[in-house]
Amino acid sequence: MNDFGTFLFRAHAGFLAALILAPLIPGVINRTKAVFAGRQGPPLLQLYYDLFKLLRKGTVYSRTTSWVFRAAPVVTLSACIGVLMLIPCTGASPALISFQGDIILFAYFFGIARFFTVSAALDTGSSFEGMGASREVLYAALAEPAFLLSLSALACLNSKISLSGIFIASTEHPFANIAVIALVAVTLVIVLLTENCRVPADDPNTHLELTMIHEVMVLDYSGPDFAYILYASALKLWAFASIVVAVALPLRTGSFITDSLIFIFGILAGAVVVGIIESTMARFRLDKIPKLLIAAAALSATALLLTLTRG
Amino acid sequence: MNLPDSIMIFLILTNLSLLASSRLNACIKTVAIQGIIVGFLPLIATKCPLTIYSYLLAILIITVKGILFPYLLRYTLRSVDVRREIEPFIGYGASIIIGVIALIMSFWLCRHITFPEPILSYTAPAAAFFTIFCGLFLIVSRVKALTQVIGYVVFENGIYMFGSAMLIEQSFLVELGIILDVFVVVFIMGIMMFHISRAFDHIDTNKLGESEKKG
Amino acid sequence: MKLLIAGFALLLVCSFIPLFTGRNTKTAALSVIAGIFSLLLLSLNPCIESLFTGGTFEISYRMSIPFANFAIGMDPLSAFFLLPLLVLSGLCAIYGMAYMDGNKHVYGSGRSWFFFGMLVLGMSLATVARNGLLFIIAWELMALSSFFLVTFDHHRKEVRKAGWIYIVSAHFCTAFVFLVFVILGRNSGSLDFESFQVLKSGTAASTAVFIAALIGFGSKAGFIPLHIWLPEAHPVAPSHVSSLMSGIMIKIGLYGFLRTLTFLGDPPLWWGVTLIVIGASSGILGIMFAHAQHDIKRLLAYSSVENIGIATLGIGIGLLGITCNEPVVAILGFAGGLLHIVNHCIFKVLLFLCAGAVIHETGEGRLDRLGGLMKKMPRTGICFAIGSAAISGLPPFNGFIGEFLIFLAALFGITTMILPLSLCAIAVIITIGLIGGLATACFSKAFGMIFLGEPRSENTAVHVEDPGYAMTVPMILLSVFCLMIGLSGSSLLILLCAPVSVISGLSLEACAAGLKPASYPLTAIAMLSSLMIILGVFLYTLRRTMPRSHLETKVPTWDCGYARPNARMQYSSSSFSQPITQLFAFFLRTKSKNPDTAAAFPGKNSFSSETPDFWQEYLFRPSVILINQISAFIGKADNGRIHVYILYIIVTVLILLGFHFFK
Amino acid sequence: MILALLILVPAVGGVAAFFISQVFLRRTLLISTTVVHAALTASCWMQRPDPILYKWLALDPVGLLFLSVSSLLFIAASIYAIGYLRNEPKEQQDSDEGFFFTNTPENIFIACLQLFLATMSLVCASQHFGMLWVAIEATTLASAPLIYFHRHHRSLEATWKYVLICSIGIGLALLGTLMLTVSASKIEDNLMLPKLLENCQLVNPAWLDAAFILFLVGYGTKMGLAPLHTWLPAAHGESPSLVSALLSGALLNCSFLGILRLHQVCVYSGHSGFSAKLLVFFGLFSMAVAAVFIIAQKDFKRMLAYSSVEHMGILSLGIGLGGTAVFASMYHLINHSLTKGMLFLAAGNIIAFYKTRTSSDVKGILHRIPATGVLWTAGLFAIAGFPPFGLFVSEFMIFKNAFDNGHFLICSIFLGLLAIIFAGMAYTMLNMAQGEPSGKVEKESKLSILPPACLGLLTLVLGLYIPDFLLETLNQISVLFGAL
Repeated sequence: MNDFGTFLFRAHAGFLAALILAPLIPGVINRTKAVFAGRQGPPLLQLYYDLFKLLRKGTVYSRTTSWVFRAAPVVTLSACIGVLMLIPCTGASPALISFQGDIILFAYFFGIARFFTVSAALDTGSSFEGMGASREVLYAALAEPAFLLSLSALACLNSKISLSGIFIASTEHPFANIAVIALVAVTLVIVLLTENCRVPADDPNTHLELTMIHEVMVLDYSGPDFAYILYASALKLWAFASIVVAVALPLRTGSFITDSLIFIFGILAGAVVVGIIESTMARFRLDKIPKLLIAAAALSATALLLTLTRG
Repeated sequence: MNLPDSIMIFLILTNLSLLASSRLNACIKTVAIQGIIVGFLPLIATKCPLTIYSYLLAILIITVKGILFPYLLRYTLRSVDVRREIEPFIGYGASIIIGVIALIMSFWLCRHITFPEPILSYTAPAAAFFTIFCGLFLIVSRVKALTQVIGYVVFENGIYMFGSAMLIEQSFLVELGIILDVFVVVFIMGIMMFHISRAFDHIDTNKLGESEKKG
Repeated sequence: MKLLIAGFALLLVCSFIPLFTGRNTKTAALSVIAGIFSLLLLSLNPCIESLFTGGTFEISYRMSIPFANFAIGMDPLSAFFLLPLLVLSGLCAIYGMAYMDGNKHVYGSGRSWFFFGMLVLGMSLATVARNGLLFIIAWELMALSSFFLVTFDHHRKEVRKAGWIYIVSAHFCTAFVFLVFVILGRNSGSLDFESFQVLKSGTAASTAVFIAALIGFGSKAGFIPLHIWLPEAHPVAPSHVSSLMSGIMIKIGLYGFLRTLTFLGDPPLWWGVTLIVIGASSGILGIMFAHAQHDIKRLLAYSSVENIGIATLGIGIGLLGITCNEPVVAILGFAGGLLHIVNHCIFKVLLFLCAGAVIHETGEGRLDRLGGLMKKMPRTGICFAIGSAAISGLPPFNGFIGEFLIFLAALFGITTMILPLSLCAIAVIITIGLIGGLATACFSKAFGMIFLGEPRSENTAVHVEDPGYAMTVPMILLSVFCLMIGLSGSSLLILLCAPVSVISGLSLEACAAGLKPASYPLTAIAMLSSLMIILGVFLYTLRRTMPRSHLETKVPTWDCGYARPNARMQYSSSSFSQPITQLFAFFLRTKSKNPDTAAAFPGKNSFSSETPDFWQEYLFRPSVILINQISAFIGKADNGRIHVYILYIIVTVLILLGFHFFK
Repeated sequence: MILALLILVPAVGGVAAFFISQVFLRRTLLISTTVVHAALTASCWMQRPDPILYKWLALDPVGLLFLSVSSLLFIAASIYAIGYLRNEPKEQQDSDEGFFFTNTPENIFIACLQLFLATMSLVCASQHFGMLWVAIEATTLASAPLIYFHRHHRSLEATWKYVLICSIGIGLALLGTLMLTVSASKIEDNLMLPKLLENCQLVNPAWLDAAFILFLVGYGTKMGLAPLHTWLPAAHGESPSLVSALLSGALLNCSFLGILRLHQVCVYSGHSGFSAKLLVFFGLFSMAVAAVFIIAQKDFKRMLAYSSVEHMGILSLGIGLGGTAVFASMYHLINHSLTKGMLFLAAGNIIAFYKTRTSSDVKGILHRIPATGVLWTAGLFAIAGFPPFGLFVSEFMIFKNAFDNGHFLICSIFLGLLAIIFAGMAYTMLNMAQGEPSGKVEKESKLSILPPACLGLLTLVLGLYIPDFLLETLNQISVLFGAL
């Protein structure tokens, strides 16, 4: 009973930490980019300010839109929160909810969010948003197999098919198979960048709608709705980052606090890496991105084969 | 050389003359002669003593094949008023060469067939096969409807010769039926030739097909 | 069981009534509906009993036709197909009653109701038939009546063409079904199912049965490349008929295949692999082609191909599980496949009915002419949204649950570390992952193009409203089913246990044990999904309580600085799918008519694109043309010349006699 | 006695009809002859009639079956004929070439119809090969004027082809009969079927095979086995539809009977291997040829004629395969006659309304003449062997038999050809039945609908239920052909 209580406490603590700390990541990324660009850049907590400001604003709706447009932010945010319940948020404890095959649900919760975001984009009737939606669905469709494959490779490596199981098992034998882990990590990073609309797949900072993907889809949002969307993307980034960190940094001391700190540090470090990538790389041409994703899938397929043939 | 053999050779000669002949009138005459000789065949080709039926049958065949058919054909020829030439697809010379080859084949064939029963003579089945072949050849290689009827009559003669050559005794009723059928066939064909000549202004069956294709 | 026969008789009688009702189509429809529901009521008892207890019942009467017996039976597998079939066809019929009501068809729709009843009769008889000949009779009854339903509007040329393609491919598949039963009955001398001995695996006979079943049942089910009739027939049929055909009839093909599997012994490895290859190609290509279509019903038809592919993947991994002696993988695979079949029935019927409502109201099925209907037809729109989410396999709807079970089987398969099984499992995971993504793309497009944005052409937007209750209630009910199954958690497994045991040949207890690992995940999914819904409600309320949430400004859509945007500038169906058609251009071969803008003063121009079926374009049409050419060539032998004809006779005699002589 | 009546009633009726000048009386005579004939046939089912004429004429199960099918078809055709003759204009215009043509006088037509029935009954009852030959040749003669009903150059040509080709074919069969005599020269009265069957071990096999070849080619010409079928499309195309129905449904069967009788001798003498192989080969070849020509066919009546070639092929295939396929083949024969009769009669209605035989000119039958449209569509599925029509049962059984005996090649060719033929026929016939409604709904006379509808209904029933007496007869027949 005591164990169970500890579990409950730790899981909730991790979950809450994720909810609270997630908006920090974009701040870190932007700060990194600013440093690379030699600017001072926005404060680390900029997203918190933005959210706070947006929540208190009124909203502007297009006359074309219907309930789908209004429902999308709510659905997206709740799906992202749902996903957070599935991951061991601070790495040091199991997730709130964990079951065999929850990796699938992880991917599909983002699916429902995407379905609504895309529909909302089409709901505005704007051709730019339609364009973004059309690209988004293609990249997501290609990212999904890559993501599932990389998680399958991990599942195969650890003989566990739940996220928590994989994470805990991977800490038991850290770096048991470095080649596999490296391949999976690379795949996951590519998927993370694509799914979260970062360079080289997308450029969140561009001001030309024609070249944007995710940002263009939410052009018409304002006020609390936009706050929900921004928060949801921060949560999504956290979710993916925590998986990457769990794979790439399976270091555990056994102490909950230390482990949590290591984990959060890892995530922030990941944000820095993303910032570095964004500063040093240009955005890919649109038709190159599918190739990148297919390459990523191939990497994790290799990882899987390596694991399987290992015996 | 015995009687059956000489009759058979005569029949073979009539066939060859049919192949070579270019005049319809001559053809009809030849067929009439062939019919009369064929009519006599059952009288010499028999295992058992002749009965009144045998004579009756012979008379009947001679009447039909020797008198009725030629009359009918010539009547048709006159009334449809066509050109008296035969108009072959295959020329007369070539026809005779093919005929000779067929004749050789028939004889060769009959040498190599085992007959289960005594037969009239070894020439007889060969002559019968040859006659059948000639009849069919006339039908296929000549343009006019009238020649086709002639060919059919020759073909029937050939079959009849085969029966005689094998010394087959049919019951009278069946023979009667066969003669009747053959007669009606030729009769109907004759009637139809009238219609054809009315409908087409020619009795060239080769051209019939073209009208069908158009339609 | 006698009651079941009475039910069939009732349906038969009720189907004949419409032939005599004349112009009164309402009576016609009502009598068929009454027939379907009475059959449903009468079959309820045996169905439920055998589903829960795994019991089997049989009854058989002799028929004077050789090899035929009127043998019908009920076992969990039959029940599993029969129940959804009847419920859904009842709903389709109710919908159809209103759908056909306004249809002033020259022939009156009485005849179509007759065929509707016969179609339902054929399908349900096929699921309970226990004799090969009876099965084929039911099978052809199904094919014929659906043919007449498809060609209901046969004054249109494309309908006739579709009808021809459909009936020819139906005939083709029957030939192979023929073969299946003939091989199975070869040793026993009877075509009763119970007399079939289980064929040993690896023998030529079992291989032949497997291949024949794959082709015969597969072409009805719509395995690529035998699917060509689907995208032709579904768009031209009345919507309640397309939903019946696409939603239910093609599943009878899978039923036949599963039933055949029960007569075959242990599956060799290549069976499972073949099924997975077929499932993967049908799934991926099906959804790609669906995405490239611009006609809603063609799109839905291709998506049926895709979903059949997913179900086949489940069955394939199940077979592999049996081969590799991994009962958990096998049972989960079969369970996933079966569940997906039923799920697809529900949401495909739902989507077709919604599409029908749209066509009924606007008279338009081309995506590029529709748009903005959400405000005019909110009920239909919501139902279509639910159907779309469900068919894309998104939680909390039922589509996800079925795919999840297959995923679970595949994940277990990977962790077994048995190489062939793991490799196939990887293939399954990639495939379903890709399919899931593409399906989301495809259906967000369909949903978006029809219901969202502004109307793309003027005449589709006026006087449009939600159809009457007879049409909306079935749609709403089906949407509720979608959500209910998605949230029902592990209780589903109780229903799946018995049918799976029939297919896999394992005992009921073994199946229950094999399904155990899925029990907690399903509960958790249901919990999380409900939680998500509650969370959504909470977030919505939260958003309402924000200080200035009441301040809403209505403006035009943000136009990026362009001054005069109009409805025709919206992203269209073809532009939405362009990235995907371009990426997979090798298969899709989308043909586009590009505007000629090279001239100095380009005139009025237009762009259009279409994606014809790859196999029809490059396989079936050329072979039909080839056969025609051959026959035209040989046909010259019949030139109308009597001399030649007689020559044929002579040559035949000579050849035969010569052959005889020299023998 | 009944046997004599079966032949004499139509014969006398035929002769009488020739001299009766009153239209009503003549037509009544036609109907009553066929009805009496059918009644007599029915009585034969109750009790087999005694043989007559030195036992040359007798009804065995095979003959009875063929006789009943013919009789049934004749009733339908004669009822249809009344409506047909009533509506057929005395003079009509050719649709393609524009000239006018008349019809054969009605008394000749009706007389020949009845004589045709008489000769056909004679064929069915013949137990003597010579008699059989005479009777089969007589059917050709009796039916020739029927084909030349329309005094039109194309029908004249078709008749010419029919008479000449069939006569040559049947001439070959006469040669075959003579060869049979040679082969059975050790047997007394060697053309009598029962005698031959009794003493079949005395038959010389080489000559028997030769005789069989000539029978097959000879009677096969008339039966319509490819490549000897050439007269068939023209004759079926040009003759009035009810005559086509009789030719296809009754005449072809009767010629088949000639081949069957000799095959039976082969089976009894234990030398059936050769004849069976030939039958199978010609069966498949006919189906293949029919398939090719059905696809390319533009004239729907000629297409139906080719479909008859196909089905004759199936019949001979079934007989050639032996065993249960004999049962199937005989069952196929019944159903094919019924179905083809129905289709030809429906085709007659179509021609009466559309005045053309070109299938592409016919559209929307279902709309313009609904009842015929339904018959036409049902006929398509019936002839293609869809269940629950009778042809399905027989085709299934033939297939199963071939498969069970390991003839996989035959099976696959059989199925493949059936599929191709169906595709071809469906394309033509569905495009006729369906389509843009041209013109208003027109009224069809009951006399033109009832006969084909009854035939169709009958084959539908036969697809679901085989009456006991029929089952028994079919079983007897299969025993005659060596099935256990």
